[in-house]
Amino acid sequence: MPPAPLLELRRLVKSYGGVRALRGVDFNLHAGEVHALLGENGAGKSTLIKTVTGAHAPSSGEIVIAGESVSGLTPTTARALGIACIYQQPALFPDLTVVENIALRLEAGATLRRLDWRARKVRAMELLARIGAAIAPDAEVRSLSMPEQQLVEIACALGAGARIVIMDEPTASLTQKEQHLLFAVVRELRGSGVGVIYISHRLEEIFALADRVTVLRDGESVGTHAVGDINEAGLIKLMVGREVAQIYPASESSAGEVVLSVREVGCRASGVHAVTFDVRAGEVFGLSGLVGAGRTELARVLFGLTPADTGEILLNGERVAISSPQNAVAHGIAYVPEDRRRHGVVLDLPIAHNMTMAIHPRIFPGAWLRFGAERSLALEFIRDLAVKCAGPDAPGGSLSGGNQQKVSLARWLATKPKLLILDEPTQGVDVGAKSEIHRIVRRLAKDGLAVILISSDLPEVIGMSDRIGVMGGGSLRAILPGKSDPHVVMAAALGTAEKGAA
Amino acid sequence: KAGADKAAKELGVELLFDGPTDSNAAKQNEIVENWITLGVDVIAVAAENKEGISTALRKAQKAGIKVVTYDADSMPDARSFFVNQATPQGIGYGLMDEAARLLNSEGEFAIITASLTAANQREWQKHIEARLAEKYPKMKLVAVRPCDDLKDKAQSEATALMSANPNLKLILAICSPGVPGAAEAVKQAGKTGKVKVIGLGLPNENKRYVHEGVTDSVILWNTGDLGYLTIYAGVALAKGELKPDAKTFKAGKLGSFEIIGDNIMLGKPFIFNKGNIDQFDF
Amino acid sequence: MKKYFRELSVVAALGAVLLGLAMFAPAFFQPQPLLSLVTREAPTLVVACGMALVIIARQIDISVGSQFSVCSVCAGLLAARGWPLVLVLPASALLGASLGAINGLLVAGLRLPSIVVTLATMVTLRQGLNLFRQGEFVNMPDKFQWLGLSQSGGQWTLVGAAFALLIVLGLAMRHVAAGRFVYAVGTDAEAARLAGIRPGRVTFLVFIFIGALTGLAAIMNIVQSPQVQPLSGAGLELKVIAAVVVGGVAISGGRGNLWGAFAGLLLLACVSPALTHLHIEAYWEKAIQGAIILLAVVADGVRSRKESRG
Amino acid sequence: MSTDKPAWKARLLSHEMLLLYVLIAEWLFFYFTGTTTNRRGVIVGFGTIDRQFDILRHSCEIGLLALALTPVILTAGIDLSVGSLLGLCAILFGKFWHDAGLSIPVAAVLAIGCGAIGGAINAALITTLRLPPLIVTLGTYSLFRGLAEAITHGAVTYTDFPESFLFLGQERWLGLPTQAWLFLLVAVAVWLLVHRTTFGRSFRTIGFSPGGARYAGLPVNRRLALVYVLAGIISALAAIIYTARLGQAKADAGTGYELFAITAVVLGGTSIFGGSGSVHGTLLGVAAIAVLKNGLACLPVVMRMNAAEEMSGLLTGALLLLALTGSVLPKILSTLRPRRQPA
Ligand SMILES: Nc1ncnc2c1ncn2[C@@H]1O[C@H](COP(=O)(O)OP(=O)(O)OP(=O)(O)O)[C@@H](O)[C@H]1O
Ligand SMILES: Nc1ncnc2c1ncn2[C@@H]1O[C@H](COP(=O)(O)OP(=O)(O)OP(=O)(O)O)[C@@H](O)[C@H]1O
Ligand SMILES: [Mg+2]
Ligand SMILES: [Mg+2]
Repeated sequence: MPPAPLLELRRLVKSYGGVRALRGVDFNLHAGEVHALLGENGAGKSTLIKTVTGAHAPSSGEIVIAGESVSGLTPTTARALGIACIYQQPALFPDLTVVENIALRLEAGATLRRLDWRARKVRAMELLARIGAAIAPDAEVRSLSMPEQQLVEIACALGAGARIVIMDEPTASLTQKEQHLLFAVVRELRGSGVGVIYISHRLEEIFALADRVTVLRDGESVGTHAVGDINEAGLIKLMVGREVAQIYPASESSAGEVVLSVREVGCRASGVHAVTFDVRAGEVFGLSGLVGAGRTELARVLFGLTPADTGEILLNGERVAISSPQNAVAHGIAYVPEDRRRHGVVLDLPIAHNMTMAIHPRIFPGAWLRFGAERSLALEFIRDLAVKCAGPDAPGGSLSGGNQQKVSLARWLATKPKLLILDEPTQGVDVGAKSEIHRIVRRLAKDGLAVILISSDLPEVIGMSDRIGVMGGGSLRAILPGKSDPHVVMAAALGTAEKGAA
Repeated sequence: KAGADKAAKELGVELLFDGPTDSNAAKQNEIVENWITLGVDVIAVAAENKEGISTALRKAQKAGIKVVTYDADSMPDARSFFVNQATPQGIGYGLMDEAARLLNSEGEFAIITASLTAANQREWQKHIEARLAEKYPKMKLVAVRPCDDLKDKAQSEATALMSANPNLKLILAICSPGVPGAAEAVKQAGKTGKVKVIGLGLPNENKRYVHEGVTDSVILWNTGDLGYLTIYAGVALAKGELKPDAKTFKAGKLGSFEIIGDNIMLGKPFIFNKGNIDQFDF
Repeated sequence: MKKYFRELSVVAALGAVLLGLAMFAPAFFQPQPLLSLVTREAPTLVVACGMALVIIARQIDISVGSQFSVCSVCAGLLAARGWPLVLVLPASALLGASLGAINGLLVAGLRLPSIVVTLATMVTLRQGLNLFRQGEFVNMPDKFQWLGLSQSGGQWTLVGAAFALLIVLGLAMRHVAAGRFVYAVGTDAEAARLAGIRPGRVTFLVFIFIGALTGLAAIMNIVQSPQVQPLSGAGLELKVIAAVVVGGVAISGGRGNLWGAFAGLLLLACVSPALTHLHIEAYWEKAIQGAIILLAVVADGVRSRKESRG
Repeated sequence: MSTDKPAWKARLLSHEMLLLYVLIAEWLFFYFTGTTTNRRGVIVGFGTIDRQFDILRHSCEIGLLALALTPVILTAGIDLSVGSLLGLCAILFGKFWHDAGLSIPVAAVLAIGCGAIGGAINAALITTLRLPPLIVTLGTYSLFRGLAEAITHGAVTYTDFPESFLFLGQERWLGLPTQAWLFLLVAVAVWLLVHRTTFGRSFRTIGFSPGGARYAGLPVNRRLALVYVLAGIISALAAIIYTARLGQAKADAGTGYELFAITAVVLGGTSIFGGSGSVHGTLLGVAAIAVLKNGLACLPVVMRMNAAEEMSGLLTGALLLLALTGSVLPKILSTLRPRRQPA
C-alpha cells in the first residue's frame, strides 16, 4: 500500500442553507484502487464529490490531496491537481459540439491560447473510440440522447489524464455493451495507478469492480470495507439501516374494474412504441426499467404532454384522445412528475397556490380567487399528508425534498383523479418521508384509485406493486407479478434473460 | 434664445425657457400646461402642432395669461398676436426659390427632412412642393429622405441619394443637422459645386462648408431678433401697451414693426452665404 | 450546412436584395459611393461585433447608443483641446470600457438583469449628455478627419480596420479559448463553472469589451466628418441588436457567430440605400425593416419547430 | 401564528411600501420647493390642484402602457411594440373616423379591435413558434410604426375631432380629468385580473416556471396569448386617449413610450424575470416617475437651466438603478454573512 493516500477527506461538512448534506465525513482513496461510494438517494454522495472537484466549497473540514491540505478548491485548481469527474447530471454544454465539450473540460490554461481544432477532433475521436462510443464528434450535444451524453462525460474524464477519477453513476443509462467497455476502461485506469471513486446504486457492479466500498447514510459515513469482506445483504443493511423487506406496507386492496387500458400506444417524437397494458382500480401498477427506458416518456404520453400518435387509450372502457395536460386532467388523470424542482412544484409560489394549481376551475368558480377556500383546502392536505412547513403561505422552495413531493402529490389528489401516475415519487426523499409516501400510495389504492408507480428503486417497485411492467428502449418488455425476484426484473429490464411471464 | 435673454434683461422680466430637444407635440403641451399652473404672465410659443397646442393655450387665456406665438402659429383664437417672421409658406417658398435660383430653374433635387412625421417639416415640405408645381416645371423632386435629426444619417442618405440619382443637382435639407450632413457627403463624393446644398440651419454648424463652397446658402430666421421681438411683444401685451387693434409696434432697439391683422411682421427669413456668415456666431 | 442554416439564409436574403439592385438599380454598385456607404457602416459593425459577444454570453446591452454618444463628444472635446489622435483613440476606448465596466459590475457583481441595468444606464448617460451639451456640435481640428490621411486612404483604413476586427474576433471566438468561454457561459453558466470557467468574470469582461469597442467605434465615426453631434449614436442599440439577431445569434445565448451578425448587419444596412436606389418612398423603410426582422426569426422558429418534431 | 409579526414588518419594508415612501418624499419635497406665490398673489407651481390634475393627465397614456406591460412581464415576457402599436392605432382611429366617415364610438371600437389584432400577431409568433418575446416585439416595434408611417405617408395628420370627443382628453368630469376615470377603470380591472383571478395566478406561475405551469395542466399558450392581446387592446385605448388629449392623430404618437412604461413597471417592483410583481407597484412606479418629471419642471433652479427633461431622465435612471440594487442587497448580504462566519 502506498504511504500517503491520494485523497483524504477529514470531517467534511457541507450544508446547503439549512440542509446538512454532509455531517463530518472521513474518506480516503489510494492510488491504483477503485473505491466505491454507496448510499441511498440523498445520502450525500454527489455532494461529497462536488466538494472534491471544487464545485462547492465545504462548510468545514479538510481536503488532503497527495499529502497536502488544500483549501479554496475551485474547479480549475482541482483540475490542475489531477482530479477529473463525471457528474451525475451531465454538466455538458447543449449548444456546443462534442469536440468542444470534451475540449472545454480538458484544456486548462491561458484564456488567449490558440485552439487547434484538428488536434481536438482527433483527440475526441480517440477518447470516444476508447470507450467504444459511436458518436459523431461534430454533433451538437443537445441532439444526443441521455446515454450518449453520459458517454461524452466519460470521455471527458478519461481524457483528463487525471490521478483521481470520480464517476457518479456512470452506468445509469448505459447498455450492457457500453458498460463492459467502461469496466475495461476503469480497470485500465486502476492498472496505471489512478485512484477511482465509483458511485453506483448497482451492487453487482461494485462487487465486480471495486476494491473497497464506503457507505454513506444521511450525510455520514457508516463504514468502509474491503469488498471481499462484505456481502450484498450486509451492504444493504448498512445503506438503509434496517432490513429491506420491512419498509413496504402490505397491499390491502383487491383490484377492481379496469380503469386505464393502453393499446399499442406509441409516440414517435418521444420514442415510445407499441405499449399495451391495463391498470385496474385499486391496483398499483409498477413500471420498472433502467434510467432512459422510456417510462417518463410513456407517462408524458398518457398525460398529454407529448400526445400519442398511434394506438388507442381507453378510460373506463371509453376511447379517449388525450391531446394536452388540460385534457388529461379533465379525464381524471393525474401525473406527479419526476423533476420535482422544475415541474412538480413552483418553488417561488406558496404551498397553498401549488396545491390548488390543477383545480382552478373547480375551487375558483368564475375565475375569482377564493382565498379562504384555498387556505382551508391547503391546511387539510398539510394535515392529511403531514407536510412539515411553516404554513400554507410558505413558498414551495422552503420545503425539504420529501415535503415538496407531498405538496406535488397533494396538488393531484385535490383533482380527485381516477388514475394517478407517480414518477419517481421518492427520489431524493429521506427514509422517513419515503415510507410515508408509500403509506399514502397504499391508502389511495385502497380507496379505489388506479396507480401507476414509476421508480428506479428496484426494491420499491417490487415491494409496492401489484404487478410490474418492465420497460426498455421505449417499449414494454414484460409484465411481471408483484413480489417478483429482483433478478428477474433486472434481467427483463436489461433485455438479457428470456422474457418473464406476463 | 440669446435675443430673448437680452430683451428680458432690458425689460427686467424673468424669462423661463423650455423646449423639448426633440420636436414633440405631446411634450410641448405638457410644458405649456406646466407654465399655466406656475401662473406665468405671458406665454410665448412656437407651435409644434397647431390644433394640439391651441387647447392648452386657450386654457392659458382663460387663466388670464397673455399668449403670443412666434415662429409657428397656433389657431388664431388661442393667442393674441403672432410674431410672424416667416410663415411656413414663406420658408417653403423661400427655400424653393433659392434652390431654383441656384439651378436656373432646371434639374433634379432631393429633400432631407428630420422625420417624416415632424409637423413643421411636413408643413415646409408641402409649401416647397406647392411652389415647385406652381413655378418650376423643369425641376424635379426625386426623393424625400428622413435623417432622424442625425447628422450621420443625413450624410449616409445624401451619399445614397447622389449615387441613386446621377443627375441630382441639389440637396435641400430642411432640418438643421441635415445641412452639414449633406454637405459632408457632397464633399466626400467629390461633387462640390456639382451638387449644391442649401437648407435651414445655424451659421456655426455650416461656416466651414459655406467657405469651401459646398453649401451655397443657409437660411434662418434671425432668431436673435425673433426672440427679442417676441419678448417685447409679450411684455407689452401683459402691460396692456399693445392693443389688439394696433397698427405698429415699437420694440426697443430694433425699432418699429408693422402689424398686419394680428401678425407682427419681422420681415423675411435671413439668408447666410459666403459674404455674411462670418458675422454671426451662434 | 444544417448547422449554418441561419447564416446561409441571411446571406441568401442579402444576395436576393443585391440581385434585385443589380437588376433594377445597377447604379448602386458604383465603387466610390459604395465605399462611402460601407465606411459609414464600419463603426456600426464594430459595435455589432461587441453586441454579438454580449448576446452570445446571454446578456444584452441597450446602453451602447448612449455610450457611443458620450465617447464621441468626449473624444471630440479632447481633440478640440489639441490632443493628438494617438491619445484620443485610447482615451475613448478606455472611457467606453469604463462605462461598460459599470454595466458589468451591476450585472455580474450584483446579478441584476442586464436589460434593466442597461436601460437605466442608457437613459442616465443620454440625459446627462443632453444636460451637459444641450445639443451643441463639437468642432474638431482638421487633422483628425480621415485619421490625418487622404479621404480614400481614410475610408479604406476604417473599412479595413472594421473588417480586420471582425475577422480577428470572429476567428478568436472559434479558435481562442476565451471565445469558447463566452459560448460556454451563454449556454449554461453552471456547467461552465464546473468546467473551471468563472461566469461572473466572463460576463464582466464582455461588458467591458463592448464598451471599449463602442469607444473605438465612436472614433471611427467622428473622423468621418469635422463635427460631432451629441445625438450621434441615438438608436444605435436597436439597429445593432436587430442586426445581430437577424444574423442568427440566439437571444437566449450560446448560439450564433459573428459572421452571421455581419450578414445581418449588411442586410439591414442595405434596406435604406436600396429603397433610395429603387426609388421607393421612405415611409416604407421601418415597415420593411420590421418585416425583415420578423421573417428572419419566424423562418428560424419554423425550422427549429420542424426539427424538434422530426 | 408565530410568523405574524415579522410578516407585518416585512410588509412595511416591501418594495411597494418603499416606493410609496419615496413617492411621498418626492411629493413633499416638490410641494415645499416647487410652490410659490406669483406677483398677482396667486399660489402657483407644484402645490396647486391643477398641477396634480396635469400630472394625472400626462401620465394616463404611459400609465396605461405600463398596466398593459405588467401582466406581460409577470409571465417573464416583454412587449416592446406597445408604443408603436399606440401610434398605429391612433392613425387607424383617425382613418376610420375621418376617411371612412364612421362615428367616433365605432371608430374607437374598430381601433381597439386593431390593437387586439396587433397583440394577437405578437401572441401567435410567441406561442406557436416559441420565439423569444424580446425579438418578436422588436420586430413588431418596427413593423407597427412602419405601417403607421406607410399608411399616412408620414404626412397625414387627423385633426378637427369633435368637441365631444376632445372632452375625453381635455376636460374634467366629476372633478377629475376625464381620461383619469378611464385610466382608473383599466387600473382596477387589471388589478383585479392580476391579483384576484386565476388568470393572474397563471401569469405568475408561467413567469416563475413555464414547465411547472404546463405540468400542472394550466393552458400556458392561451394565457400567454391573452396577455399579449390584452396589451394590444390597452395600447389601443391609450391611443384613443392620446388622440383626445392632443386633438390629433399622427404616425409618431407614442414614440419612445415603451421605454418609459417598462421603466415604470420595473421600478414598481415587477421582476423582469417574471413571476413577482404587482399592479399597485406599477401604479406607484408610474406616479414616482410622473411626479419627478413634473416636480422638476416646477423647480426654479431647473427651470432656469432649462433642464427639466434631462434632469428627470437622469434621476429616473438613477432611481431605477437604486431600486434594483436595493432589491438585491438583502440577498447579497445574506450570502456574504455565512462566508464570514467560519473565518
Ligand atoms: N444545491 C443544493 N441545494 C440544497 N440542497 C441540496 C443541493 N444539492 C443537494 N442537496 C441536498 O443534499 C442532500 C444530499 O444530496 P446528494 O445529491 O449529495 O445525494 P446523493 O447521495 O448523490 O443522491 P443520489 O443517489 O440521488 O444521487 C440531499 O438531501 C439533497 O436534497
Ligand atoms: N426521440 C428521442 N430521441 C432520442 N432520445 C430520446 C428520445 N426520446 C427520449 N429520449 C431520451 O430517452 C430517454 C427516455 O427517458 P425517460 O425519461 O422516459 O426514461 P425513464 O425510464 O423514465 O428513466 P428515468 O426517469 O429514470 O430517467 C431520455 O433520456 C430522453 O432524453
Ligand atoms: Mg447523486
Ligand atoms: Mg423517468
